[in-house]
Amino acid sequence: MMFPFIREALSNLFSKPSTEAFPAAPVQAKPRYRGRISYDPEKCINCGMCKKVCSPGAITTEIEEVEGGQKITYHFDLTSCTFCGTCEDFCDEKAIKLTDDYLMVAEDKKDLIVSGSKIKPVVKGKLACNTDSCIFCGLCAKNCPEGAITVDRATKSWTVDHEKCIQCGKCISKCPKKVLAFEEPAPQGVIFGGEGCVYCGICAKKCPEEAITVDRATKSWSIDRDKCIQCGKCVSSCPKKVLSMGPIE
Amino acid sequence: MLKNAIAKSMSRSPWIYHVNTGSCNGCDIELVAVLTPRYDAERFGFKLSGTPRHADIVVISGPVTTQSKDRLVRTLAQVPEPKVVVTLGSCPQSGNVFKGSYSVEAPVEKFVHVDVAIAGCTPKPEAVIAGLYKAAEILQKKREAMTK
Amino acid sequence: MDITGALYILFKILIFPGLLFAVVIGLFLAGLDRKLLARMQKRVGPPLRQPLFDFLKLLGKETIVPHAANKTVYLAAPVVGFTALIVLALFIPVFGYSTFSGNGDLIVILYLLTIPAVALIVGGSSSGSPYAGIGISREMVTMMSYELPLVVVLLTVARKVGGSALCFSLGDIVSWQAENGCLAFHPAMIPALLAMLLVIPAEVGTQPFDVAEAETEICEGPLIEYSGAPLAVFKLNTAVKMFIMTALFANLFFGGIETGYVALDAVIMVAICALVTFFSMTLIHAVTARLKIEHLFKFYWTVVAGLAALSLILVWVGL
Amino acid sequence: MSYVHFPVIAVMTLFMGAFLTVVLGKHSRAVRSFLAIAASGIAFVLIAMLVKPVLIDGEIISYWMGNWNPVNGYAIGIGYEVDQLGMFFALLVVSTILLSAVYSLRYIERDSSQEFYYVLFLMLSGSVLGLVLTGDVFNMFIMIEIMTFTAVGLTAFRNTGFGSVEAAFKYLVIGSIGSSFTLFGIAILYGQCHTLNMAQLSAMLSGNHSPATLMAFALMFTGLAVKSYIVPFHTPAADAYTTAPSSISMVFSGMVNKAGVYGIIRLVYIIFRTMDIPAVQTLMVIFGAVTMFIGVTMALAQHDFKRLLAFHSISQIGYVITAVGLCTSLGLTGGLFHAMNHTLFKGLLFLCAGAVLRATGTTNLDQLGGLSKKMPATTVCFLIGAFSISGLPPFNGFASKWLVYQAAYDKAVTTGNFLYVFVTIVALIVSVMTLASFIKVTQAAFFGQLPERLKDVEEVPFLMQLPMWIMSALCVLSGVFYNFVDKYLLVPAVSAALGVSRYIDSMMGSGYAAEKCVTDIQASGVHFSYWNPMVWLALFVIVLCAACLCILTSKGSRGEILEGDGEDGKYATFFSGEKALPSHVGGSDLFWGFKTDWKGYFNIMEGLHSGVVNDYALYVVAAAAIVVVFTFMFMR
Repeated sequence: MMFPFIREALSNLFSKPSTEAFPAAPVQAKPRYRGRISYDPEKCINCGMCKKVCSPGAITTEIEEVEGGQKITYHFDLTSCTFCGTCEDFCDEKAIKLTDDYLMVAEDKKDLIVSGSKIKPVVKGKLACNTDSCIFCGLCAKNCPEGAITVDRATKSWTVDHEKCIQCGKCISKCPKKVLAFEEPAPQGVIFGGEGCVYCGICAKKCPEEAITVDRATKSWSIDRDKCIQCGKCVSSCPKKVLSMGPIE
Repeated sequence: MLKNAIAKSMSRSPWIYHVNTGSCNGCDIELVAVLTPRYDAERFGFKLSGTPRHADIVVISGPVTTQSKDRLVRTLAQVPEPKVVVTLGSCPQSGNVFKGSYSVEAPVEKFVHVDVAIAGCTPKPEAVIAGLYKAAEILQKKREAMTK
Repeated sequence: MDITGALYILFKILIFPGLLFAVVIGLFLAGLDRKLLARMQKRVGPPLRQPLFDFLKLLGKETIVPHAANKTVYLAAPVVGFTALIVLALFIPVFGYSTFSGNGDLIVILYLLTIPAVALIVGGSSSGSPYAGIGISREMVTMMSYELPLVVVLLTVARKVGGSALCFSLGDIVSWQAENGCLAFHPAMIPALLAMLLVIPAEVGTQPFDVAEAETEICEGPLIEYSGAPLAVFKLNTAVKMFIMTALFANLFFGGIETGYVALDAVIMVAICALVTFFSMTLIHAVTARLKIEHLFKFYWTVVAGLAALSLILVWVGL
Repeated sequence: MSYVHFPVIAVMTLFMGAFLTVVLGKHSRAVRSFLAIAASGIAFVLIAMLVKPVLIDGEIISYWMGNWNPVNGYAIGIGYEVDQLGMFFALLVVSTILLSAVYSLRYIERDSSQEFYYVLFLMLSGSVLGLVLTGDVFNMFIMIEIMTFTAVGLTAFRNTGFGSVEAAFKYLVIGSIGSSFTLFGIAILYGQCHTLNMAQLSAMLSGNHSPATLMAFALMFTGLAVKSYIVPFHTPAADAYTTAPSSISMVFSGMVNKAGVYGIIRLVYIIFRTMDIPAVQTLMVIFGAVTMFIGVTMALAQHDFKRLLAFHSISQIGYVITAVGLCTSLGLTGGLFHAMNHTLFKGLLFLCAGAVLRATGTTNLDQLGGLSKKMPATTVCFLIGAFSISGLPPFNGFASKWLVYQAAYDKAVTTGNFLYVFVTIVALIVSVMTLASFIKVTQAAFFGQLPERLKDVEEVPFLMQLPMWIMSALCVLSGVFYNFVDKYLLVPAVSAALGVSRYIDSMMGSGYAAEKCVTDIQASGVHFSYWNPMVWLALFVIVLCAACLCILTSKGSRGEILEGDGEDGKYATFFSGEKALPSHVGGSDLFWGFKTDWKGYFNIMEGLHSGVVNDYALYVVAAAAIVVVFTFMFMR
C-alpha cells in the first residue's frame, strides 16, 4: 500500500489525543530524575567535596567571619549545572539532593541559583592522632578534601598540615579506629623550674599584674594563674633562667 | 480594540526560531519533542519558523562557540520587534562543561539580553513548554509597552 | 445606478461573498485544517481561531524591508495577490447566487488564480535573498506542474456541461448541474474529480507539495525576508486560497445541491469546502512527506494529468 | 490632396528618407536624426489620417500606380489597396517605426556608421509598410526582398560583436530560400491566371484550384511562413533578434514577422480563399501549436535576455497562427488582437533588453542581477511587458489569449475534433511556461542581488524611456479598454479578412466578385460573452483600496515600515547568519526540477538547434516538401 498511515491517521481522528495536559495538570517527574538542587546547610560540614567534584564549576562558596564562628554560604548555579548528581553522591552528610523539580525557568538568573548558609562554630583545637592505636590505613588522607593529611604506612608516620586543614571533621568520621580527634592544646603558663632559683624576686617585680609572689624566707615561688596574662616579662627577666613558658598540667 | 486584539494574539501565536550555537543536540531534540504529539506545543500556537524574520521567540541552545557568535548576533538582529530571547539549557547561560574552553564565548548575556532562561541539561520538555509559555507572556507585555 | 444598487454592490464586494466572507471562511478552513491534522497525528492541536491569531500577531510585528529588496514591489506584492483573490471570490458563485449574473468564466478564474502565485514569486524575488530565488524557482515549477491537470479538468467540465457549445461560465455549469445532477455523480467525471482533489493542495501549497516554502530546507523560500503586515497578508492569501479552491471544487462538482436560500446554500458550501479541505489537504498532509521538486513535476504531469485526461477522453466519447 | 494618395506617399516618404540620409546625413548626426524622425513621423501621421475613412467609415482605398487602370477586366498596373486588415497592420508598423526611431536616437549614439543604420532602418520600414498596403503579389515579393536584405544588413550592424555576422548569414540563407519559394509560387500563379493583382487572383482562384495553383499555394505559404518564423523556419530568427541592436529586434518582432503573418492571412483568407478547407485549418493549427510549444520550451532553456525574447517571439507567433488558422471570426479576432499585443509587449520587452544592454553592457542573464534598484523605470516597464506576455489579467495579453482559448475550444466542441482540444491545452500550458521564463528574467536580471560589477549602473536617458513608457501604457490600455480595440480595430479587420467580395469589388469594380461567383467565407458565430475588464478593474481598485485601508492604516499595529542600510545587520539579507555574501540565483540556476524532468526533450532540441546553417536550410526545404505533399494529399 502506498500510504500505510491512512488507516492510522483516520483512527487517530476518532480516538483520544495522547497529549499530556501539561500546564493544567502538573506532571510528576520519573523516579531518579535529577532536577533542581536542594541544599540543607544544617547538614553541611563545609567539606567542599561537592565543589571539587563539580565538572562545570557550578558550586561556589563564601566564607564570612562572624561572631560565633564562620558564616558559610553555598551557591548552586543551576544555569551552570549539568545535573550529573556527582555532588549528591559525594556529599557524605546528605546535605545536597537533586530533587525531581524540573521547572527551572526564570526571567531573572538569580532565581536559578540555590543558596544556603549556616554559621559554623569555631573548632577549638587541632587535628591530632593517637599514633599508638593508629593502623595507618590512610582513609583519613583519602577522604580529606584539602589533602592536608599525609600518611606513610612504611615509616608509620601521620602528619597533618594545619594550614591546609579546614577542620571539616571528615577524617574523624571516617577513621575506623577512632584515633583522630581535635585536641585542645593544654593551657599555657609560666612554669617554675625550681632548681637554681635564688628567689631574687625580680620576676615578681616585673610582673605587671602582680601575679607572682616570691618569699625568700621560705624559699617559695607561687603564681596566681588567674591574674597571669602570659606576657612573659618574668621569663625574660629571670637572671637564673629558671622560668619558662609552657603547657601547664 | 485592534491594539488589544493584537497584543492578545501575541501570546497566542508565538513562532519560534531555534539557533543552535554549538549545542550537543540534547536540547535541540527536547525542543523538537515539545512539538510531538505527547507535548504538542502547537495547542498554544507555537510553531517552528524557518527564518528569523518570522520569529517572535528566539531559542538559543549551545555554549556560543566563537564561530557561531557573530552568526548568532546577526541572526538576532534580523528578528523584528517585539522579540523574546530564550536560552535553552545550561550552555548558553554559562558554558556548562565547556566553560573556559578557548572556543566558547558563553555566557550569551555578553551579546544579547536574555528574557527567559530555561535551566536543565537538558530541560524536560515540560520545562521547555513552561519556559516558552512564559516567553509568550513577556512577548505580549513587550508589545503592550511598544504601543504605549 | 442608484444609491441602493451601489450599496448592494459594495455589500457584495466587501461582505458577502467578497472580502469578509472569503477571509472568514478562509481562516476557518485553515484553522480546521490545522486542527484536524493535529487530531490525525494524535495531538490536541491549535484552536480553530489560530490562523486569526497568527494574522493579528503578524500585524503587530515590525515590517522590515531588507536592504537588497525593491521596496515598492516588495510591499505591493502581497496586497496585489490578496486583491486578486478577493476578485476571484466574487467570481465564484455560492451555487446559484453570484455577484454578477452570468459571469465567472473558467479561463478568467484560471488566470486570476495565477496572480497570487505570481505575486508570491515576484515578492519573493524582489526581496533579494538567494533562498527566495530557489523558492520562486520551485514555486514556478509547481505552478507549471498543476496547471496542466487543472486545465484539463476545466476543459472536461466545460465539455461535459456545454456539449457541442462553448461553455466556460461557472454560472451555467452550476445551473446545468441543478438540472442534471451533480457532476460528482457522473461516472465519467470521477477521475477529473480525483485530479482536482490532487490539484488543490499544490495550488494552496500544503504539505507534500509545499516544496516552494519548505521551511526546513530553504527557510520558507519566497517568504524568507517577509515580516509583519506583508507576511500577514501572504498568510491570509494562503487561507483565502484554500477557500477559493475548495469553493471552486464545490461549484464544479457539487453545483447541483442548492436549496434556493442563500444563507443555507452558503452553509452547505462551507460544509463541502470543509470536506474537500479535509480530503485533499489534511488527509494527504497527514500521511505523506514532502516531495522533491522533480518528483512533484513528474507526479502531476503523469498521474494527475493522466486522471484528468482519462476523464476528458471519457467525456469526449460521450459518457 | 485626397487621402487616397496617403498610403503611397507614406511608403515613398520612408524610402525618400533613406535616400536623403545617404546623401545628406553622412556627417551630421542632427541631420540623420531629423531625417529619421521626420520620415517615420510623416508616415505615422499619414497612416493615422487614414483611420477615419478606412477603419471608422469602412472605406476600402484602391489606388492604381501611374493610373494604370485595369484593361478588359485584367489588372495590368501595380495596385495599392488599403482595406481594414492592411490598415490594422499598417498602424502597427508605423507605430513601431516611430517608437523605434525615437529609441534609436540615444540607443545607437555610441555606434559607428550610424548613417547606414538609418538608411537600412528606413528602407526596412518602407518595405514592411509597402508590403501590408500593396494589392499586388509581385510588389509584395519585392517588398519582402527589400525587407529581407535590409534586415540582414541590420542584423550584422554591430558586426564587432560575437555572432552578428554569422546570424546575418543564416538570415540571408534562410530568408533567400523563403523568398525563392514565394517567387516560384508567384510565377506559377502568374502563369495560371495572367495577373498579379490580389483582388483579381482572389476572384479567379475562388473555388477552382488546379494542381498548379495548389503548388503555388504550398510554395507561397512556405515562403511566407519562413518570413514569419514559425517552427521549423524559426532558426535564423533567434540569432538575428539576439545580435541585432535592440531597436531593430523590436522592429523585427514587432513588424517584420508580423509582415509574414499578414502575408499568410492575406494568402489563405483573400488570395486563395482556402481557409474554409479543414485541411488548411489543420495545417495551420498544427504549425501554430508546434511553434508555440517549441518556442516557449526553447525560451525556457535560454540564459541570454534577448535570445529568450527571440524564442518568445516565435512562440507568440504560434498563438497568432493557431488562432488565425481556426477560421472562425472569434479565432481571427483573437489572432489579430494577439498580433497587435505581441507588437506592443514584445517591442516593449526588446526595448527593456536594449536598456539593460546599454546600461550594463551585457544581456547574459547569469551576469546580471538586482537592477531594479538602479533602473526602476526599466523594471516597471519590463514587469508590465512580462505580465502582458504571460497573459495576466488585466493586461492586454490576457484579453487576446483568452480569445484564442475561447476560439480554439469553441472550434473543438463545435467540430468535435479532438485535435483542437489538444491545441487548447497546449496553448494554456504554453502560457504558464511563458510566465515561467519571464519570472526567470525577472529574478535573474531585475531582482536578486546586485553584482559588484554593476554598482555604477545608471538608468537609461529619457528619450529611451519614452517609447518604453508609451508601449507600457498601450499594453495596459489595450487590455483594459478591450472593447474599444475590438470595436475600432479588430471588428473592421476581421470583417475585411472574411468579406472578400468587398475587397475584390473595390479594386476591380463593383460586381466583379459576383460575376466570378465569389462568396464570403462563412465563419461560425462569435461568442462575445466577454469578461468586462472595466468592471473588474474598478472592482480590483476598490478591493485594493479596501485591503490597503485595512492593513496599512490599522495604527494599532505600528504601521511603520522600516528600512535601513545593508551594513546594519537588521536589514541585511538572511544568509543563515552568515555575513551577507553576494550570491545571486541567476538565470541558469532556476527551474531545476523542470529541466531535470525534461532532460531528454532538451537534449533533442539542443541537437536540432545545431547552429549549422546547412541543417537549417534542410529543415526549411523538408518542411516545404511536407507542406506540398500535405497540400496535394488533403486539399484536392
